[in-house]
Amino acid sequence: MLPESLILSALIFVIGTMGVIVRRNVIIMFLCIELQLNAVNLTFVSLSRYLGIDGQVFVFFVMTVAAAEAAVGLAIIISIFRHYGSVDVDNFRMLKW
Amino acid sequence: MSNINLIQETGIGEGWEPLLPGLIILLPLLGFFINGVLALWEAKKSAAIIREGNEDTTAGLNSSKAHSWPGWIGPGVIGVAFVLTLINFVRMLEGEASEPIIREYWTWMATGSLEIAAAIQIDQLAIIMVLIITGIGFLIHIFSVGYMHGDPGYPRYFAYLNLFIFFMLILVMGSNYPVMFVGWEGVGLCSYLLIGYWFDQEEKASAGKKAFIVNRIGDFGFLLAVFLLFTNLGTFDYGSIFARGEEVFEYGGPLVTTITLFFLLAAVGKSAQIPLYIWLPDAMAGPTPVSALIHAATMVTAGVYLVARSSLLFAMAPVSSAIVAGIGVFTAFFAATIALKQYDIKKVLAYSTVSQLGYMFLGVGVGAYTAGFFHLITHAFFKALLFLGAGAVIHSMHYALHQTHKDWDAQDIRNMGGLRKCMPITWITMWIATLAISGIWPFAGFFSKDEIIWMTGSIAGADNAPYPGLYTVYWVMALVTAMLTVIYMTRLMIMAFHGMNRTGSKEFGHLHEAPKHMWIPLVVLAVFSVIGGWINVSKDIQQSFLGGFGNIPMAGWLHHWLEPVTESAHHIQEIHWGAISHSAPLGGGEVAWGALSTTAALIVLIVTVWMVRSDKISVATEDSDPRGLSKVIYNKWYVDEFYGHIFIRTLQRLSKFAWRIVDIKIIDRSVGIVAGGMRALGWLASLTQSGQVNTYAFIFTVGILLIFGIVIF
Amino acid sequence: MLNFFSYNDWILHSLVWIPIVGMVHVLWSPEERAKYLALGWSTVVLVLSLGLWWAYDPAINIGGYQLSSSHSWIRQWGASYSLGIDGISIFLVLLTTLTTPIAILGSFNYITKKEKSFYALMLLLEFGVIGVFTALDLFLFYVFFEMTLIPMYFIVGIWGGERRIYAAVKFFLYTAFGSLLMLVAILYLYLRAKTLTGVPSFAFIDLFQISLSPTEQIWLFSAFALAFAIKVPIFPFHTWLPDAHVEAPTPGSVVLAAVLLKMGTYGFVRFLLPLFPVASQHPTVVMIMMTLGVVGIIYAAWVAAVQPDAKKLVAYTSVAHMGFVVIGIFALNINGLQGGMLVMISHGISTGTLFLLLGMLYERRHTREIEDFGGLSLVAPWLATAFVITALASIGLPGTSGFVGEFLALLGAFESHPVIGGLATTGVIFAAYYMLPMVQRIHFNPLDKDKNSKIQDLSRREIIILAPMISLMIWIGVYPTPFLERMEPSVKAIIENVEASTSLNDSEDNKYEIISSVPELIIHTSNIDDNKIADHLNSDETVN
Amino acid sequence: MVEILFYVFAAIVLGGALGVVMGRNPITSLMFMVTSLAGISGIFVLLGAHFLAAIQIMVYAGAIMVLFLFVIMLLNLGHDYQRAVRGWGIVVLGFAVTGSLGGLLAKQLKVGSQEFYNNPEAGMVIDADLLEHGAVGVIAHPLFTDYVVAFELTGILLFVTIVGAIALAKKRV
Repeated sequence: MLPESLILSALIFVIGTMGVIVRRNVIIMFLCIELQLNAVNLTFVSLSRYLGIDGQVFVFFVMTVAAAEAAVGLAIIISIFRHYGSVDVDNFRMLKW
Repeated sequence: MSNINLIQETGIGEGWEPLLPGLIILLPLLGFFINGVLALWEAKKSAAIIREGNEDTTAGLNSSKAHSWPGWIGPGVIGVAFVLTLINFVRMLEGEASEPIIREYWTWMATGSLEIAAAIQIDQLAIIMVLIITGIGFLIHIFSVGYMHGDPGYPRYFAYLNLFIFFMLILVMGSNYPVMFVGWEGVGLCSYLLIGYWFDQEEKASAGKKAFIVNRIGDFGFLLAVFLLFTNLGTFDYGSIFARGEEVFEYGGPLVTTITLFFLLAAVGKSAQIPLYIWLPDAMAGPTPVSALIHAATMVTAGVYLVARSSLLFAMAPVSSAIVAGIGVFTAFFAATIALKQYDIKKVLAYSTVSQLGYMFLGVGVGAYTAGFFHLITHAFFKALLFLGAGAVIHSMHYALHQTHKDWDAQDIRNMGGLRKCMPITWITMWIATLAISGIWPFAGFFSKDEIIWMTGSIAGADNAPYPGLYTVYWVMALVTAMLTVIYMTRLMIMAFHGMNRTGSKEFGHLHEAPKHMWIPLVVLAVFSVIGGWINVSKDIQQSFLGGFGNIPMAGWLHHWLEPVTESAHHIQEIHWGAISHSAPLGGGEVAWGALSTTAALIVLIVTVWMVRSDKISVATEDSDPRGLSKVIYNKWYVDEFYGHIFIRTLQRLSKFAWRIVDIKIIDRSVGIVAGGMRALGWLASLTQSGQVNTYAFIFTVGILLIFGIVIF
Repeated sequence: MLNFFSYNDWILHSLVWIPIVGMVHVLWSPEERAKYLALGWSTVVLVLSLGLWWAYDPAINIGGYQLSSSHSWIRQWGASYSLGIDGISIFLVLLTTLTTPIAILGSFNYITKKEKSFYALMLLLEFGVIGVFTALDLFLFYVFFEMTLIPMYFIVGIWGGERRIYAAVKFFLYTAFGSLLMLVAILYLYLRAKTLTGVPSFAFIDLFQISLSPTEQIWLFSAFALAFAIKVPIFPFHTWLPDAHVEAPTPGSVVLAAVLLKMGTYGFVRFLLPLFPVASQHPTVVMIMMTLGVVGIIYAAWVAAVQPDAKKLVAYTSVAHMGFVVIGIFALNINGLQGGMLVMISHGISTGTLFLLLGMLYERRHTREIEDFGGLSLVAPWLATAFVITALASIGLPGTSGFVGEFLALLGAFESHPVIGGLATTGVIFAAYYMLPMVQRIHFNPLDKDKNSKIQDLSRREIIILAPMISLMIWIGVYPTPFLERMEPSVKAIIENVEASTSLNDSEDNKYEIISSVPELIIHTSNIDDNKIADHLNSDETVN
Repeated sequence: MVEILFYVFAAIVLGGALGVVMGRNPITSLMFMVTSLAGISGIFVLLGAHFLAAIQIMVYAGAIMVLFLFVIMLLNLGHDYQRAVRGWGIVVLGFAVTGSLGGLLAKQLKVGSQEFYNNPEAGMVIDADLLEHGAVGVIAHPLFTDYVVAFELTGILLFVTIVGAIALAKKRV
């Protein structure tokens, strides 16, 4: 079951990456990032069966960080939306210069 | 630490004990400091008045202490210095010493490989120069008390004048070339300050600047000559250079020739010879006593002093010597022609000075160092007298024109005429000087100028003289120039002092004789202009009727006196040139030619008097412009314009080119191009920064892929 | 007396760090007291530094460093905090400690905004410059060398003229570019030394011991030389200087001219000659440096002569003066090097004073164009007198500081390369050609502009600023021996070292060989003191 | 049995993930995301991480996703049917890059996991622990001993996040 779950995690990660690259809606991009995090979580968990419980602890931390990230990220999105009236990433190009 | 011992009077002189030689130098410096402080104080007060908008800056200042003290301090310190010098001179005469006295005060510069002492040297050459500087300087200071009275910058004037004396003394008393250079540049500085004394008039300030810059060209030569001496001899001291010069340098070799040519450049700059004479006529912008002191009697003769001081080197370089003589005689002739057509009384005298300096150069150039130096002495007397006389005339003219508010040029001789009636003392003393400069027996100029011309002629006839034909030409030119001298001086005297007065009837009443301060120096100088020449009457002349059949007491004294300084040079010359001839190129002895030249000069004088008097002279404002050759000569052969076009304009164009093209367009722009290239690269890199998160994520992924690939494969 | 306070032990550290203390104090104090505090602290530094004059004894430890101390800083890299002075750096330290309070006092009226930051930066600058001149560790030197850029950048960029940003950026980038190349060379040198000795060290004394192949020397020399040439600046790297000077506020110009430029020439003397003796002697290298020096002298004089802006004119004269320093140094003889050192000192004093004077004129008239002045001698005679004296010192009139240095530098150059020396001597003509017309057009000529006739003469504060500078000019001109004799042993040691290297590096065999004092060296690297340095030098000599 | 369950969950996860990427409306994507998370939680159970599986459902699917939902509703993005992707060029490039990345990852993970796969004792320790301490205890023990500092830091992080989120989302522009 280990190789299968690892390959599954790789696939999820790749799909998440693809989403980040191609989507324009910032919320969906965010979801894709969560997807990538989950792929990593899956890897941790599946390897933890062989390497010890530490992997699961890390997953715990990853989730916490993901929660924090989601909270802050969404707050930023809200404030951006207030400013531009849109969540399309094409609007956020202020950092170009 | 080396010890500073400012007035160190230890050490035993050879045969005589000098009395406070350092004080001679220090006194003028002291005067400079006191007058300088007074001048600053004074200037501050007048500046405050100007700031308040008051035009008349002299108001209320004349009576202040600052205005009466400099008149005492300035001449006072020089007078004391002169007395000290006299005491030393007498001691030296009694001591019969031949070795120079050297006093080292402190180490000026010392590195691992050289040591230059701040030291003075008193020898026969120096003491005579010091006597002239302090003596004539003292007289001119006294004259200035009257001449400059009422000028707002009175204390400043005396400060500069004292500073000049200080530097001039350093120049002649220094015991090595660098110390001499201190004086050399220092006098240039004072000349700059004094020419531009009335600095708020642009042409006067510019004249000072011109003098300084032209002098700096000479200084460049001085430095190079000194560097060459040091690299070959390892020392700057006169003593060691002249002691070892003969072994180190080869007679007529390229090295010594180069050194002497660089020294010549220095001398040419300082003594206003071709091609660097152009600053001297402009220097007449300064107050007239300054012209008398700096631009006639002392500073401009520094070049002659330099050649005389370095006589050994020049004697070893016949080519350089010939060039010195050539420059001298050609300048003498050239300047004399210009003097013929000038109307400004000071300009005439200025060109006359250039011309007479040319004679001195001729003298030292033909190896007659004593004769050249002798002419320096006599010239100091009569030219100082001429300038001071001119100063008295200008003073008087200025006063008269000022009284009636006539804006005529106070210095133009066409505006004068008939002044002898109002200024008899000036008139007589100036005639004495004129006769002296014209070389008429028994005035001072006769003996000195005649000796130079005679020596030139006899060198041409020497056994192994290097260029006999050339020296013959020099001799002829010198004779012709002597006649030109008579013409322009007589013309000046007749136009200024004789005939009808042209100043105007109202003004004529205001013309007056100079005050006591001013005419006493004139009289003293007049006396010396008569007897000054008797110190070096040559043996032949002394025995003849021209020397009163042996009755002139001091025959050949100067020659004998200067022997310690010049004998090695004479010795070298004798070895290589052989005995000099006792007859001129056209035959005839010294006495015959002396008598002939005096007679000729007298004849020319009388003819000139007759011609000038028969001329109708119109005042400057009504005079027609000169035409033809007169115009060329009046405009000084257009040399200034020529220089202006060739050198100054070229230099300015080069400078502008260097700035506008090289600096801004080439260097700065290429720096700009490098910077621009960097900016372009940055712009290219910034293209990847689209600002789109997706793109960044994509590039990020590519990066991961690359790293991953590298790790795996 | 000095020893009683164990002055020698603490003085250099105090000189470096007191400005920092002062800076903190200034920053913590109210705005209106900033200038007085800055003046006070820099004066404290000046007064303390005067003791160096006696503390430095040229007769002992010839060719080595004195008052030196060393503390390990970054042990892993071998970087140490070592300070010390010798006959070369002592005068530059003194020049810095003198110039800073004078510049601060000179900026009282000029600086009107953000005073606190300004004076803090001035003290920071003093810290950096003193550090540069006292550092005995290449790493420390580099840190200080770069650090001086920061305060100067802000001083020009905040308190400068209209194009201040352009000038500040140009100044910064130009000099930073050069010093980055130097950093590469320093690292190479360090690694080379590390492989040879096995001990990491940046100390001068260790780096001087390693012998490099001629090719290495040429490359490293080029990198160092470029960095210093930009700093000096040598033609054709000089174009940042006029811009920086023109835009900088008066005190900035003063410090820039008086001490910052000296860091470049100091680098030449301190590093190029001892580290790369073979390259320094290489005929082509010498020829290039001398030619650039001469071109700088003549070219800068020409360019200066046609400047309409007085400050720019003086800036270009700096380039010309620095040309004298360069030809003096690369004459590679004692006269030249001593002359170069003295030109550095005298240029610091005279050009610094000229900038002060121009600043005073600017405060009065708010213009720098020469055309706008004229006849100032009438209304401001004291100012004019000071100006004329300073200008004359700047063009090297005998009896002033400029002459002695130029004379010796030219003499040295003439001794080794007569043609170059001769060409450089024309600089004395051109010096008059650029300086006198400016003096005339500002201070002489008719007083024909109304604004000029209201100009005030020197205030008491300005007299206090100018008096010591002018006295120094005259002193050095008349009696330079105390200066010359203090620098002589160090200069001599450098020249002898350069000359000795010819024999050392000629044979190919010992190209990469470390000379035999290495074992000793390893022991002492972490703790340098005078005697041991002397030992090094002695053993060095015996090997040679 | 376990294998079959794994493949069922894997299919749910992959389908959900594809739905997230391909959904045109944020709500759709979100719902697919929840599905996907639930699948992952099932796989966690199969892998013996019972506690994490529970957390995954409660915190991830339950809290974080609801937060997303709130935001979408707050901003009223539910009707936002934009063109989904920014251009076919980037899609193709994205496929190329992510495809090769995925291939490499999969290959590497498979190769790397071989030695564990062949390990007969695989999972024994964890299972034993699980029996001994229970699902919570097995993770709680390291969390409060070895990783206690990190755990506390997480708390601080969350606190800071709260402050930050409030500050950011506050209406002040």
